[in-house]
Amino acid sequence: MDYISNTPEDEKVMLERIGLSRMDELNRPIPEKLRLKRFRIPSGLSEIELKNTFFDKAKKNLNTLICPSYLGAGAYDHFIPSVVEHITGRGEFYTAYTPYQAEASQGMLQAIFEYQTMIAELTGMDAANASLYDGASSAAEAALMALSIQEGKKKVLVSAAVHPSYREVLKTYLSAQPVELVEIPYDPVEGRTDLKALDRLLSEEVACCLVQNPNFFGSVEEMAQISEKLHARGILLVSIVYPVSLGLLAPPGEYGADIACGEGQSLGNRLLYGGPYLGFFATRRSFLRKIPGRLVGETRDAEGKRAYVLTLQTREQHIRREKATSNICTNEGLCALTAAVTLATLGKTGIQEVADQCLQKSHYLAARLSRLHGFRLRFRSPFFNEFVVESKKGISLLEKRLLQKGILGPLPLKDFYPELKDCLLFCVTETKTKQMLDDLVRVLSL
Amino acid sequence: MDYISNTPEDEKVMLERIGLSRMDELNRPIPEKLRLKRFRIPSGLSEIELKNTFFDKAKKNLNTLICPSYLGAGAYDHFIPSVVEHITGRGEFYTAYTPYQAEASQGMLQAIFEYQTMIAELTGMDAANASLYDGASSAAEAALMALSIQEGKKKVLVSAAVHPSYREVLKTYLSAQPVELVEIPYDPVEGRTDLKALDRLLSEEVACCLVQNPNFFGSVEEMAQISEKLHARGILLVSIVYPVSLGLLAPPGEYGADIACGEGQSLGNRLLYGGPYLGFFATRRSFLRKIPGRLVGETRDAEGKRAYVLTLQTREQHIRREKATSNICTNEGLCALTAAVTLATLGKTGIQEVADQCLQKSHYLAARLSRLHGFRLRFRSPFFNEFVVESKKGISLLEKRLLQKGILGPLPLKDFYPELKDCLLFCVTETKTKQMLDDLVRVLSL
Amino acid sequence: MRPLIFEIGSPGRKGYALPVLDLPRKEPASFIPPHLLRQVPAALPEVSELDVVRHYIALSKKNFSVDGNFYPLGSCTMKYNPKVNEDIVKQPRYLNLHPYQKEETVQGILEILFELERLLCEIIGVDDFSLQPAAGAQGEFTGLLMMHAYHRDRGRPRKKILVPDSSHGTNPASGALCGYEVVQVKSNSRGRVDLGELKRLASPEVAGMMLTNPNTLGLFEEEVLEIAECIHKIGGLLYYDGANLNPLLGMARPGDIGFDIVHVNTHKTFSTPHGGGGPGAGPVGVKRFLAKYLPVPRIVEERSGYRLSRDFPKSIGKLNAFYGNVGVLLRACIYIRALGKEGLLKTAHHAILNANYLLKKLEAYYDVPYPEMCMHEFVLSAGRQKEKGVRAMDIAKRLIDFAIHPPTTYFPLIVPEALMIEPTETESRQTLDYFVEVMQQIAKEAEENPELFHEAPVSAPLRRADEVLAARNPVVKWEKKRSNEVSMAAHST
Amino acid sequence: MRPLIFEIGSPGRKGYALPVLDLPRKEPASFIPPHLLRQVPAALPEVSELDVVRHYIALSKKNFSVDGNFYPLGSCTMKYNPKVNEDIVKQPRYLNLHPYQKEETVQGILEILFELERLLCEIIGVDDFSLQPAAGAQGEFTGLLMMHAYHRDRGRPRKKILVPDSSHGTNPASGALCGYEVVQVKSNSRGRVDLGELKRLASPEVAGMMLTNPNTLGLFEEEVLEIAECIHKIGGLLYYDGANLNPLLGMARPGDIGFDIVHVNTHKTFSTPHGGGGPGAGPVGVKRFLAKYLPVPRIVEERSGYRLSRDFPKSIGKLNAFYGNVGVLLRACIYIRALGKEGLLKTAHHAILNANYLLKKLEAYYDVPYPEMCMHEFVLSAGRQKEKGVRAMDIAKRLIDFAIHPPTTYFPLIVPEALMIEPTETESRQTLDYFVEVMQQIAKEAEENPELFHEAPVSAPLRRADEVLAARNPVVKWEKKRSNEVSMAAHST
Ligand SMILES: Cc1ncc(COP(=O)(O)O)c(C=O)c1O
Ligand SMILES: Cc1ncc(COP(=O)(O)O)c(C=O)c1O
Repeated sequence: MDYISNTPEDEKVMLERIGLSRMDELNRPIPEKLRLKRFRIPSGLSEIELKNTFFDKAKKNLNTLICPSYLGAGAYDHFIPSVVEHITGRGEFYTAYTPYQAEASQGMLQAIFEYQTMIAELTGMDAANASLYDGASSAAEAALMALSIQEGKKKVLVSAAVHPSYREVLKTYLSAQPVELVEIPYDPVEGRTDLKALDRLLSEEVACCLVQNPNFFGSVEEMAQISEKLHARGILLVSIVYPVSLGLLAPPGEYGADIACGEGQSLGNRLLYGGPYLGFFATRRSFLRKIPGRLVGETRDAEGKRAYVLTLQTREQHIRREKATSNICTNEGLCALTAAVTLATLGKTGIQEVADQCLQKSHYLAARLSRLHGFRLRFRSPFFNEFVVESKKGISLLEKRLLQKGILGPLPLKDFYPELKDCLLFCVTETKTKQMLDDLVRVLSL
Repeated sequence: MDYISNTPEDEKVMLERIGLSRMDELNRPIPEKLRLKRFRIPSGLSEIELKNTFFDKAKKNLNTLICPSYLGAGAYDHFIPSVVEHITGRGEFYTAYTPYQAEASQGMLQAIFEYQTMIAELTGMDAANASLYDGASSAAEAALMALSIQEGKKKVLVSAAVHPSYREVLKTYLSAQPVELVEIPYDPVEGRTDLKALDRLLSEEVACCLVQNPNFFGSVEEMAQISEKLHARGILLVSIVYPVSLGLLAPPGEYGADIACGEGQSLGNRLLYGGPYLGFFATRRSFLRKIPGRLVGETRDAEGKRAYVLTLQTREQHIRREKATSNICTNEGLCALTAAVTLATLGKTGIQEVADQCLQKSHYLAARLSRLHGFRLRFRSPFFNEFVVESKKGISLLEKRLLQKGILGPLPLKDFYPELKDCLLFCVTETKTKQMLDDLVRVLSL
Repeated sequence: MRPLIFEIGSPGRKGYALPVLDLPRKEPASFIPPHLLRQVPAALPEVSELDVVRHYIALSKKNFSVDGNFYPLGSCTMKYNPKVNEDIVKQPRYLNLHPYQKEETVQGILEILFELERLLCEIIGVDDFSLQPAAGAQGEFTGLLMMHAYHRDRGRPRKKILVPDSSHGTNPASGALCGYEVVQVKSNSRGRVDLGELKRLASPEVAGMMLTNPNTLGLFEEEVLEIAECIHKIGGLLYYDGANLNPLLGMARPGDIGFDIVHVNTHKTFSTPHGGGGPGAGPVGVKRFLAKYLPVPRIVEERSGYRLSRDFPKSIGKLNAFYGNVGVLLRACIYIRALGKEGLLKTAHHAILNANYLLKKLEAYYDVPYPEMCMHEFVLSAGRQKEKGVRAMDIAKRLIDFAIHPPTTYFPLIVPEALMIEPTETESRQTLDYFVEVMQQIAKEAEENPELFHEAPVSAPLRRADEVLAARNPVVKWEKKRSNEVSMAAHST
Repeated sequence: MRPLIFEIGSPGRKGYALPVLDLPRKEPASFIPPHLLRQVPAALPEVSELDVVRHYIALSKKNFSVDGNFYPLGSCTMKYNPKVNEDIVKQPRYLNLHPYQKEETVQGILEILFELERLLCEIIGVDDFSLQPAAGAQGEFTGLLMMHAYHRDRGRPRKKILVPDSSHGTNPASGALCGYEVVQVKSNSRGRVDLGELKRLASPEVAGMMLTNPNTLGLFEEEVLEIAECIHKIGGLLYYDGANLNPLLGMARPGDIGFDIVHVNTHKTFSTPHGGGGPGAGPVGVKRFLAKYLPVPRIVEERSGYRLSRDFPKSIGKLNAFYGNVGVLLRACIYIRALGKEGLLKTAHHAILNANYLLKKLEAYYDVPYPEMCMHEFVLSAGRQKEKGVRAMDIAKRLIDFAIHPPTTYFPLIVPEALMIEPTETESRQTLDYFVEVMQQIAKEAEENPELFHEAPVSAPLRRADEVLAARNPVVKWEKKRSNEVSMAAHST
């Protein structure tokens, strides 16, 4: 199967026009010795065969629709209103390029402008960009932006309670920079950033500090306190947030974060085994010209009508090249659109109701588990919809039993924090029913 | 869950405007004694609950995607190009009403005009309508139209090899008319309309004769011969055809049918447990003003540009009321669009290739089965992609065995033709592979 | 102008691929005698998948729809079609069910259909339902055939069927299809069935009467019990045309107010999308004494599960090759379950609220032939505007310039220059206010600048289409010779 | 003008419903101290589902796309995105996989990703691939980090990276992100890397060079082996920017012609939809000697099945929180399997054929800075038109009036008034001919009526948007106070 529109007759006419006589002469610009001799790719498939092939492979996967899942840790199975994919599935959106030509792209431009506004509202920040790759790289870009703002400062602090993979990506992003990355330990009782340790690490050399809230363990950090401490030393606060939690938790803008970023998957994007997801990024107005990635701005057209364009493009690689604020080009436009449609559909009350149900249901489960013999809540901080449970019953045994019952998760923490080898990270979203939670408790209590 | 847009504030303002103070006063036009007192409907469900509920019910079904199916008999699992539902899934099409207002409905009007043209081309007829409910009712409408053309003639002939359900529907449609419906037996050796019996039944009182080709048994009828016999006696030939077969078989227009009609499901419409399907209907130009249902015609707009409108509406119930050519109003527009997109995508060569693969694969299976001990082809006529097999092995035993192996069909004929109680109707489409057919043979040979 | 699909593409171009045939191919003539084979291939399009996509996307953009526009088309109940319904139906285990699968393999869908029958019985106030009819008109036909069978069984076949003069065209057309002589009952000055006239016409020749309530003027027939009594007294049956059921949901039930046979239009009341002209579904419900006449097969619940039964010897037979428009019925069931008791009632309330709000706001600008509280819709007359030479159709066309789908025009027939407006419950006050603004502006234009209307629509991609020309020498099929029309605009939308 | 979503709706309106909470609800403050809770709810829209549908459908209609328009945006390979790919991805067993599911529950997707790596290795001519980078630019960054690690491991860290002056902006930007000093290599008069200049710049400080071939002028760098030799001689590595891979499919392999590290843009070459600005995917492939540096985790095949392994101590680490844009990669895999060997080669052929056909037909009307046979794209200059005051941007905007998406403008930087045109293989000769007609007409207009262009587009819903105004005092977020702009057009599209 191929998607070529020209017919053999077309080929003939066109070859003639360009002075060739056979299709295989089209390799003419490639010197003989560079041409490929043998190409070991299987033959093409028709639609029927493709569907059969990839349906068969799909059958080898279990999934969170069939199996109740208690996995979170940066990827969440929230309610996705049906309307969302009816909109993102429109060819006018998903088969367009980045809206370089404003007059031919007002639809996407306006949608992204609305998305920027929603993210700014949700985070309480002044301005948001049009998206970055994912939560992890948005945190890394935040650090890079902070370093650029804090010219001369060469240290970056990151809480050990930030998602381990985010810390890894941050490390990768900074690996070629003359920068020192320092981890603030977490308090082993609270499961939160150790504020005393933080105090000790503060210095004039520190450009910024990255804290996640709720953090990887689900605990809600004392962000206002952290913010105050950092600002007292001229350090920028990068707050990595879970957008759904902002239906309930104080937003970064409220406690003075300088950059709010994170993973927007939870806003209507499918789990899809980890991607494509959505890095969101919001900051203060004064940092606008330092922002990485695309920005949509409002303007007027020749007749004075409101219009939208990509703006402040001089920050970007296609104009500024090696001096750009980031190398990003293709970003995650469709995921941003998805988030916007989801946020519009849930709206002002929906985001609160979703957050509230997450809170209620996760605390119900936590309460039941903590009363179960052999299980205890590992940390004592307040949490949103994730929490760590320690069990002496043998994690791999529990894992096996859960899978047998068709339950996915919770997540064992041993690969992320060796000291938490007896711990499981539970996540509960609004998609769970009391029945499911009770079933889970029953399976664990066997 | 509901889909109301007004808020409580809106309710207040609006009630005030119309001089009421409470929502429950909106029943004012209904006299007290007529008002409902108790309404025993379960409470509403949210999207999540709806999906869970109806996913659970879906799990209680087996289907032709998971299980290879050899069921046909008027409903066929053909290849549906992916592109089809991307188009029919566009809200602009499926949430529109019948295109009464031409200037606001050019999209659907043009699509239906194209559909009419494709059906006319495929059947070789002069003109097709915009759709009828399904194959069975299109056959019934054909008989009614023929009766109206042949004013005064009061007999309708129908071959016993026409789909039994179509004959039942025909009977229902004619049941309130002063018309006699007479069946022409089928030849028990050939599995085709008994032409000698037909000869005996021909008379000046007969308005029309309905013959299906390929008939219910899959056999290809001698349509040209039948046509000649009928026309010699001034009888109209209604040819009920399987559109996919017309990629290969002589079309009704070629052998002089007066009306070609049938079921268009096979053109891209899903099986969906029997509906919605697509009655198509084509005829001679001279009968245009007798046609049942909607017709789209070409015209010009005020500036002379080509435009499309519903035309010859004086045939229809909303103008002519009891004198209309049919009572049909809502028809099967979206199914017609589906057929049009499918036919456009398959195109001139595709419809031939699909038909050819049906032919090749079904004959491969027939050949293998006929060599199997305990099985024989019941009829000796040529067939397209369905054929009847007789087995002495016990039909219900075979059925059970097939279902155990996850195979759907073939169709036992005992409920349709008691005399064929040892027979099975097999259908093979292009979706089957040699492997599947070999597997089927193996299961049957156990 | 978008070219026709036949005018794009090029010989030999393909938009599909099938698996390579995995068997030795033989000539078709070796299976089927050549004289039965096609000689000339059908002249179908030769286009690529990309051509197909661009063509139909371009066409879709030339179509008003509920998803795109306010669509107050009276009598059609063009409410919002929830997307979740579409998603649920699109599961493989619904899409790919063959109608002849063994019952044990389709218990899920049978359960849903059975449940839908029960829900409809409760909503309508009848005892049994058949889901088989494919649309309202087929429901009417089914209902009348049952009426016919009922009278025949009682040994008293009858000749006439009564319908109000405000009735929808399908009513008389269905009556005629059943062999009845159709007799129109005049409406009284309040737009209701004239009871006196009805009594005069109600003879023992009358099989029954078809009625919709609220009627097509959007007015509730308060004397429906008296009408029923009158019909029942002569041994007739009362038929409910369910096109206007929306404002009765949870408010009143046809079965409780005198009707014996009822059809519902799922594509109106129960939000199944109208599809640009179908498919719909027209389930028919009856009181117990008529249940034996319902079409076969019927779904029966047994200990072992659901079963399709044909064991109803009095049945009028089949209307559809299989069991009706299952895909549509499934959506209706989801919708009812979504709304539930409270949602259904709220639906009726807001349908009535929206209509009356519009009526109040428009009454100063247009003639209101029946000025009283309406139900879910109402009819205006452009009588005043007509004096300036602006007709109902002109107003309809002008609305297109404002991205509003026109109301139903010239129906019901008893109102001159009728504009029949049904906002539905899913529209918001803001949308209604916008409509009012536009209608006011149009009324003003009709006063001040009536010539404008002969041009309308002026901003649609198309100007007024000539229907008379179309009917004079009908062109209902594209012929190659006219392809010289194709221009370089082939690629414009 | 379509109002913003914040400007429609009304307080209290809802477009969703959640299940009723089936637990006793407690006050949030009983779980979380009040000072950690939000005080003021986020001012999100308050709209119905119908509002959402109408709003975004209206927006979608204001967007050019491959599905709707010819889209010859150079360097972006805007080919048709097959619908079957979308359908396959939309299966629940792909959509709903959590990245932390145990490996035994995701063997299907791991198998596909593994297969894709193998297919890409064969297409590119390298030994190993990582699918983790989310787009081309992240692929570049990944590749350069590996280069960096390679030099560090050899104890010879280096300072500079070379890029041609025709290179894409991401190349220097990625170089800078890796801490390299970016040095531009001038092109020669034939638009190729100037080998003399390259030799002059190739010092032991140079870590390597980034190159795309065909280059951004659409010209094949015939001296690529000499370039590679020059870079390798100084111990450097040659990086392939895969944005222009399309015309090499089955024709030549970067890995065979001197490149050590390669990224591909699935959203260009392998037809994954660009999404109106992503998501894409930028898998990176390397020669065996660099494989140890690839990002973790990597998919390994074992007897028991596929597994994600982090057991690569030399790895540069992670670029993405999980494993990359799996949904995108899945589409790429389907596409490659659909085309197969023959389809890939045919794709390259027709990409080249279409570009050269256009070039030939346009060369009389526009300046061709490098007049020779091109690969999949070519660059025109509007130099001639500029003399009349018509600039490349004006021509771009004028094309919008003809429903054609403009080519890439002002890139590559070395061509003044550049118009970079890439038709792709999925477009037909008819479409190309239409484009030629339009471009000819535009050339004529530029001669005869250059003023016209300052108005263009004249038929788009929007006239020329003022980018300078936007940047002067940036408004990147809606503020309530400006809502007085909303008019009754709120309901127009
Ligand atoms: C009052 C009334 N009755 C009957 C019908 C016919 O219903 P259907 O179109 O479903 O056949 C309609 C449809 O418009 C109607 O409005
Ligand atoms: C030549 C070239 N290199 C690199 C890129 C960057 O790729 P991406 O947008 O996937 O990050 C592009 C994208 O336009 C390009 O054209």
